Amino acid sequence: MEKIESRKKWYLENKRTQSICGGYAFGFLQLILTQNMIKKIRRVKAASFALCLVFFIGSCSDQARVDNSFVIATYDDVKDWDPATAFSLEVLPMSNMYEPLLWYDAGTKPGKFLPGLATSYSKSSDGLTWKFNLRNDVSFHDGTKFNAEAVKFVVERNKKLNGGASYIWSAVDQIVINSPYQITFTLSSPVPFDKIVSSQYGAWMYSSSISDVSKDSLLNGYGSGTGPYRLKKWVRNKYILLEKFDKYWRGWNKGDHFKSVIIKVVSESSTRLQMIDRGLADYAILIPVQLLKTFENNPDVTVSYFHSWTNEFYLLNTKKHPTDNIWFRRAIASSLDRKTLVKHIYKDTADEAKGLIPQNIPLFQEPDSLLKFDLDMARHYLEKSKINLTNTKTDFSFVSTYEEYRLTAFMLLDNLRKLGVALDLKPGLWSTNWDKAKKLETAPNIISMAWWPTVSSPSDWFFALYHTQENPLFNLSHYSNTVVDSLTQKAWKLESIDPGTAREIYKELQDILIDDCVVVPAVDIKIPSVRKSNIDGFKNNPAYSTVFVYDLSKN
Amino acid sequence: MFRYFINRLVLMVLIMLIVSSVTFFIVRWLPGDPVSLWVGDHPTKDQLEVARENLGFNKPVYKQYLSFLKNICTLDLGISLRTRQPVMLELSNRFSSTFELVLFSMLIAFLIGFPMGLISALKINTLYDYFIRGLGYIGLSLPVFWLGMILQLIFFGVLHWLPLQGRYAGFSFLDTQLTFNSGFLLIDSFFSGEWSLFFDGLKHIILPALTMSLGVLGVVLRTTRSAMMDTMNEPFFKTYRSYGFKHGEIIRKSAYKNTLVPVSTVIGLSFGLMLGGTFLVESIFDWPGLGQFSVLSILTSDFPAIIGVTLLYTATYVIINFLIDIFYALVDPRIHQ
Amino acid sequence: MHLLILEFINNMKIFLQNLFLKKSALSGFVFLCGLLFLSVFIPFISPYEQDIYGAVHFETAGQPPSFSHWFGTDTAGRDMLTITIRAGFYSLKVAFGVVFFSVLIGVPIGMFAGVASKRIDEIIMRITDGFLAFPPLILPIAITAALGPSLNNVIIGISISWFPWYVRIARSQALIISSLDYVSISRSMGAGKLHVIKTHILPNSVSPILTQATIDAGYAILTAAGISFIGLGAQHPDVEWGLLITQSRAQFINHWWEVFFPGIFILLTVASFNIIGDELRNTTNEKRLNSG
Amino acid sequence: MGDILYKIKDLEIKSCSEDGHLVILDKINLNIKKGEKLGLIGETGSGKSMLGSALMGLVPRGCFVSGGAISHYFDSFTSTSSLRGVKVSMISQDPMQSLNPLQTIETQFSIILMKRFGYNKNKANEHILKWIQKVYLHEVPGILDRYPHQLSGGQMQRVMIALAMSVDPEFIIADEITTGLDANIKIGILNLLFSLQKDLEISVLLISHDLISVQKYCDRIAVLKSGKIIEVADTKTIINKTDDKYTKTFRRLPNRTPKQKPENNSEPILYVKDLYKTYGSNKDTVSALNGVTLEIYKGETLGVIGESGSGKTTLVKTTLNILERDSGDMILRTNINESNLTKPSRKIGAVFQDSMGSLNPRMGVYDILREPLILKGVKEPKTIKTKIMGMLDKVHLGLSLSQSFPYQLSGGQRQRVAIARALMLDPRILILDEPTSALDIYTQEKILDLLKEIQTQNNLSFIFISHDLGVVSEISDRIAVLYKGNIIESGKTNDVFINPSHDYTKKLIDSNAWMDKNANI
Repeated sequence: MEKIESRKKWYLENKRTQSICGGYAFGFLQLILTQNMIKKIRRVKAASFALCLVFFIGSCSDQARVDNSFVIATYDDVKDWDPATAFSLEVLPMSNMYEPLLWYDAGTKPGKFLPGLATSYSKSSDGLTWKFNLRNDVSFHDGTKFNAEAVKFVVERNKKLNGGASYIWSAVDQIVINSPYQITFTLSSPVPFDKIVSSQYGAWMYSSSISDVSKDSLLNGYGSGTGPYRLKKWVRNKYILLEKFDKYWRGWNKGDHFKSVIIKVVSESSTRLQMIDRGLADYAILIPVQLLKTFENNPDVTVSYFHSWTNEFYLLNTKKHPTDNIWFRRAIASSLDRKTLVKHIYKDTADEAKGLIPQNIPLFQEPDSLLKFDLDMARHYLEKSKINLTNTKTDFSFVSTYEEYRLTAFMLLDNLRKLGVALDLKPGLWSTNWDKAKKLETAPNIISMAWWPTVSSPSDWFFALYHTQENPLFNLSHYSNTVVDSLTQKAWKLESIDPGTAREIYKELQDILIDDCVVVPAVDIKIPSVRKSNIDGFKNNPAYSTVFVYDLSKN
Repeated sequence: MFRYFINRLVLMVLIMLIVSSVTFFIVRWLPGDPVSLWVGDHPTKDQLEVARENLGFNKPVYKQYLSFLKNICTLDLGISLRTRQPVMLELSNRFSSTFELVLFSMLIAFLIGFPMGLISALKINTLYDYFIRGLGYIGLSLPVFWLGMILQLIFFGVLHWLPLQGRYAGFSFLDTQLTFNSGFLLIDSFFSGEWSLFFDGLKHIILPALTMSLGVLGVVLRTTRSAMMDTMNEPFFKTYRSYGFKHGEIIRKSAYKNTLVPVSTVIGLSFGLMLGGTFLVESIFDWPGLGQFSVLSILTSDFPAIIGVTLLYTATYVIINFLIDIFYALVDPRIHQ
Repeated sequence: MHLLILEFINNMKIFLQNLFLKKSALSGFVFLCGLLFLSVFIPFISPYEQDIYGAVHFETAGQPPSFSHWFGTDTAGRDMLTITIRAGFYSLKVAFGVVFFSVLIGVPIGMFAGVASKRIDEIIMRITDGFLAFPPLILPIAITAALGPSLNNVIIGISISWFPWYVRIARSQALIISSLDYVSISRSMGAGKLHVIKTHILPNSVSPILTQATIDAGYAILTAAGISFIGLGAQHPDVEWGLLITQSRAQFINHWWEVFFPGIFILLTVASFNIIGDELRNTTNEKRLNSG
Repeated sequence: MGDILYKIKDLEIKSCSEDGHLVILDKINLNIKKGEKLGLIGETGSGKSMLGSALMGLVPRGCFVSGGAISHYFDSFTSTSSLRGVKVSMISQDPMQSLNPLQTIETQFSIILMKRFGYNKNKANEHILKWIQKVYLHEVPGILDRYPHQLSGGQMQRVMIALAMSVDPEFIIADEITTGLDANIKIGILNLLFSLQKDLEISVLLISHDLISVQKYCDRIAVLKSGKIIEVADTKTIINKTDDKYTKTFRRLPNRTPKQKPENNSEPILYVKDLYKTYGSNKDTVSALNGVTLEIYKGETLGVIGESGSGKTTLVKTTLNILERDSGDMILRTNINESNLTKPSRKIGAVFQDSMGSLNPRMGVYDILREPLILKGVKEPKTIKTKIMGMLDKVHLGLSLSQSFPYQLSGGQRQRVAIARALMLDPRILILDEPTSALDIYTQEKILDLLKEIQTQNNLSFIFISHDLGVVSEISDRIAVLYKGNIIESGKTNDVFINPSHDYTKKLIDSNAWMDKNANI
């Protein structure tokens, strides 16, 4: 970093003198011109031409990038720096600043747990007591040592704050420190604790120095974890600068690591794409599918699609006319043509949904009775529903900023129109749609949803989306079925003890929900990763929607 | 003169009051519950309750209105629900970017519009005059957002000369130390010698400024033309002509003052039009200004932000008109009484 | 009341006579009539009439202008020519709707303010100033968002934020005319305020209001397109020029035709309204001159 | 008489508008001699101002010289445009509009002098001061740094004269310099112009429509009628021996003696007792009427003479009760009762000047006449039709006119419709505010005859208000002179005319020279 500093200082000094005399010259020229400007229009034309010339020459010398830094262009800024409660885009910087006790590698089938800050772990037969052996050679960015004490502090603080994803620790009953580097958790119920500990939200280990940091500094830039990079500078809505943490316990000798990570906020997707094209960024996030087409044949930009645990589906409101009628719901379910979706709308950047949960999530098993696209069948269902179609109004609320949702809505509207069903589209931003869907009187009949797990287990879908809730948060189809509730609890508890039966139960759950036709599955999203071709070391791990810069290197 | 100044001021405050109350109540009808915006993506129920509590949305409306008025006097516009920053902070750093864009567009609009209006007034009913009036018509009926997209299409899509959107290229802003920080990117970078940032900023501002100024060009053209024609038909023109003065001389020596009055109305009018235009142009060009901020706030029914930005817009609008009235009074002695 | 209708017909007669004199105004008028006629009958003429009601053909999506699709197709495969022309119908509906409501609300208030006592006049004027202090686009957008996005709400939104202009015009007309001799004489013969408005002020202010209305019709289309562009105006399957342009924003760099044609139609329609409005303003001035 | 300054040889000027070319000046032949005082008189619209502008080479936009030529004999100058402001200067009609309202007198004066003589700032100021003294404006405090709107009409015209003289031209064109000015100021301006003219031996072209003031100052007069010069002769011949009918009318020698009404001392039908009316908000109020008292007797015409700004419009509106008066009462005596009017009464009708404002342009004649009946509440169409037709007859208008619109009628016809409308409600009193001033002399006479006829038929009483002494004296039995909001004199017509007591009335009569004793008529 020092080299960059000195070069900049020199560059600055002479630049200021350069600009001042430039300013004078320009002013002087302006003065002569205005005097006889009125008489001679010709001279003005000459001056303005000269100005344009200077302007174009000046713009060709683009700003060369400071080397050996990995630049990520993202679409929005971080909202909350407290690792306990951060629950959205913060994953990107935090996954490079903090580390969990265990990593979950979902890239291979079935997923397995890799040691993180815990070298090994064991669980009791009844799945209630878990013992972790921790590494003894790790220290936080602020210098404090990492030990069992720190882990206990993190879990207890998360439980107390009860913000963001900290509800995942709710099953923890008691924490016992056996020795400085060994810790035992006793749970109130046999939940798969290894999955919780390796979650991408709320499971980062951070230094206890967070307690003496004031509340608002948490709001404007704080970070002290054990990860490879530490927070150097954050300018709100502009960029985050992470630099190498020299005393990182894994060391820096495995190949040509990046010295710093820059996460830049560029809200417009086409500009993010342009930055990669012109070498100003190495990695871009959330690029709409349509724009990717322009980079198909560009050698120095690689676009690859990773399987992810995000799926998109449409919840049907089971309490509001006309979707309270099961046959009407089945008619809608069989009017969604998933093949056209994948082929024309998502243009092969997504797989056809096989069930209610993503097909490549562990413990997934395909349900047997998913409704196929068949308009005649749909017409048959409509007759059975015995609903007078002329004056019924079905409203469909979807997120207006996604092109894929809009085109799907168009397709659904066209198919239903052929059946005589009038669909009333209500595009809006997610927060407005979601708020309306929660209250029954303002809820739409159909609402677009995308979901990804906090903890890498299918139960996340069933708990959040289909579990009975009096005033629903995400159960936007206002569905309640005691059988589904009990089966979900059962499967969740069996996951770590008896994964086989858990898989069976999850399949049975999907079949029940399909029979009740509460949801119309659409696609499982493949996340496009757009990056410079000369960087390798990318590994596809759907459990973490981020990029681990430590593993990357420039070839 | 002083009394005129005072009751104009009182009028201004009165209008600001009316505007703020009207916005306050319209905003209450906006769909969507503001609290959900505040809490973020996956909150739990009690988090929602806590947020509603400290944001004060559970109090009856008139109480909220009273506290709202009290806050306005202390310029505390509350916290934006979407970005969780104080609205005042959000507005201040966005105001400079919008103001810079509007001033730049004003410059272009007047550099092109004023001379053309002048020439078309001097050479009445020639081909040139018809061409300019035609341009005026097109200018008046241009949909600003469509024009922006067409310019993007030409200059970014086909010619690749200018960037598509944004206020400065991704990277260049990172390592520059701006010695001169007035919020105006172009001026700061110019005086602190950041040539690449300056040219980059210039390249980024060209398209949005061109869109905005073409939108207003029609108005500038027509008003300058009619202003010049009116001044030339003033009776005192005939007197000066009878003393051997030519058109140009009369305007330069005496009639320039008369043209200033209608021209200042054009400035006020086009400023207002441009403020309206920022809504659309800023969302097309992703310009981090007030227009984009207000559109987003309205879509997400972010109450404090909407009220704040509306007040700021109206304040600027009213102050501009106020300054123009004062300018009238200074130029035209007849208005004194 | 018959006087008012008579006056309106008479005004239309003069309006048409003058139009045929001036070439430019005639072209504007012909364009608007053509657009209205075509947009009403396009469902029966065009082979792709189902596109208007929401039909989508993804296999033919995003094709440039060709023989089968003169204006090409949009991202959902709909024929741009058919939906752009049909969108004309909705835009004209907005134009006339806004003008109708603004005049309906604004003119009576303005007339009343012009004739009423100084104090009432002052109050009305201050409230209109309050309304007009809003920068151009904020009020319509806020009202439309509050009422919920739909084309009819756009009409209501724009009318509410624009009727103060008509209050001003009507008031100034009322003040000018009530200062004229024939109103003094009629008042000296015992005419009340209502009679004066009905027989003298309204018939004489038809042309200035008509002129402003024609020009405002053009601006209403522009504002409505802007509001739809933000997403608060017309919703699919309705077709409106602003909506068509917004829907093409994701791909407009590669699909120029999706953006170009709706925009051109907005430009031509608004320009026709402006041209006709200007001719009207010139003729009314002349008429007032030669008869004054 | 010295050599010739200008020789105008069959000059022709046309104006081009949409509907073809309009001839403004047709075959003008006129020579202007050096040091001569030439008068040019003609009705408004006869093209006399156009001739003035043509001499300056300043034909207004939209008109062009289609024939003939103007040749001038100033020594070394070639084109007429180079003469302007050096050898020739002009004083135009409306003094308040002649200078830029946004600049002070001094700046504009010095701009012109600097261009003319190339003076620097203070040399020009010196020159200005000299000329301001010459036009007796030096006692006006701070005259130089005032704006045009801060001076009165008379003062501004003096400034324009000073300006015109200061460039020491050889020829001055004075185009209608006194119209719109008050009578007593008018004489002052002309005396000043011609006294300066005598000292500097400049030749002057005085353009006016008022023969009386022209014949006092000019030695030769040219008469212009709709674009043609019908007569050029020295003043004596024009005044006495000419036989051309058109020129005669200028002198308005009414041979009608005022009719003497038998004295009737019964109660006045309308008694207006000290009427007060002020305008303006609290601080700066303008008192339009302060204590006006008038009596109007049955079947009699009261003539009220008032110049612009004397408060006559306010008087009309307050008597009609469409304008609220501050104080004073208005007693109307009809045969049955006696009431103090506060609301407009149908007993008082009104006819205004008809500058196109007294008839609603959007209403046909039938509707105009129908309106009073509707207000009265007459319902069924038959009686309305007969009443209207009868009234059209009464005012000698063809029944076919009932369908036409005001702009299709001539000035006289429009005024007849206005009179008919006033009579629809059978009023007892008619208030006539300048009914004939906008008409040409022929129609004026016809309308006055109609009014007299109606007066005798319906035994109406008139209040005839005008600034034109000739017309007022002809029709009214008694006269009241209104000056700055109060009646300074009233009495029988002859008494007031023969020995006016107030000196303002003397000046008024003198400037109209109707019965000027020293004129050798």
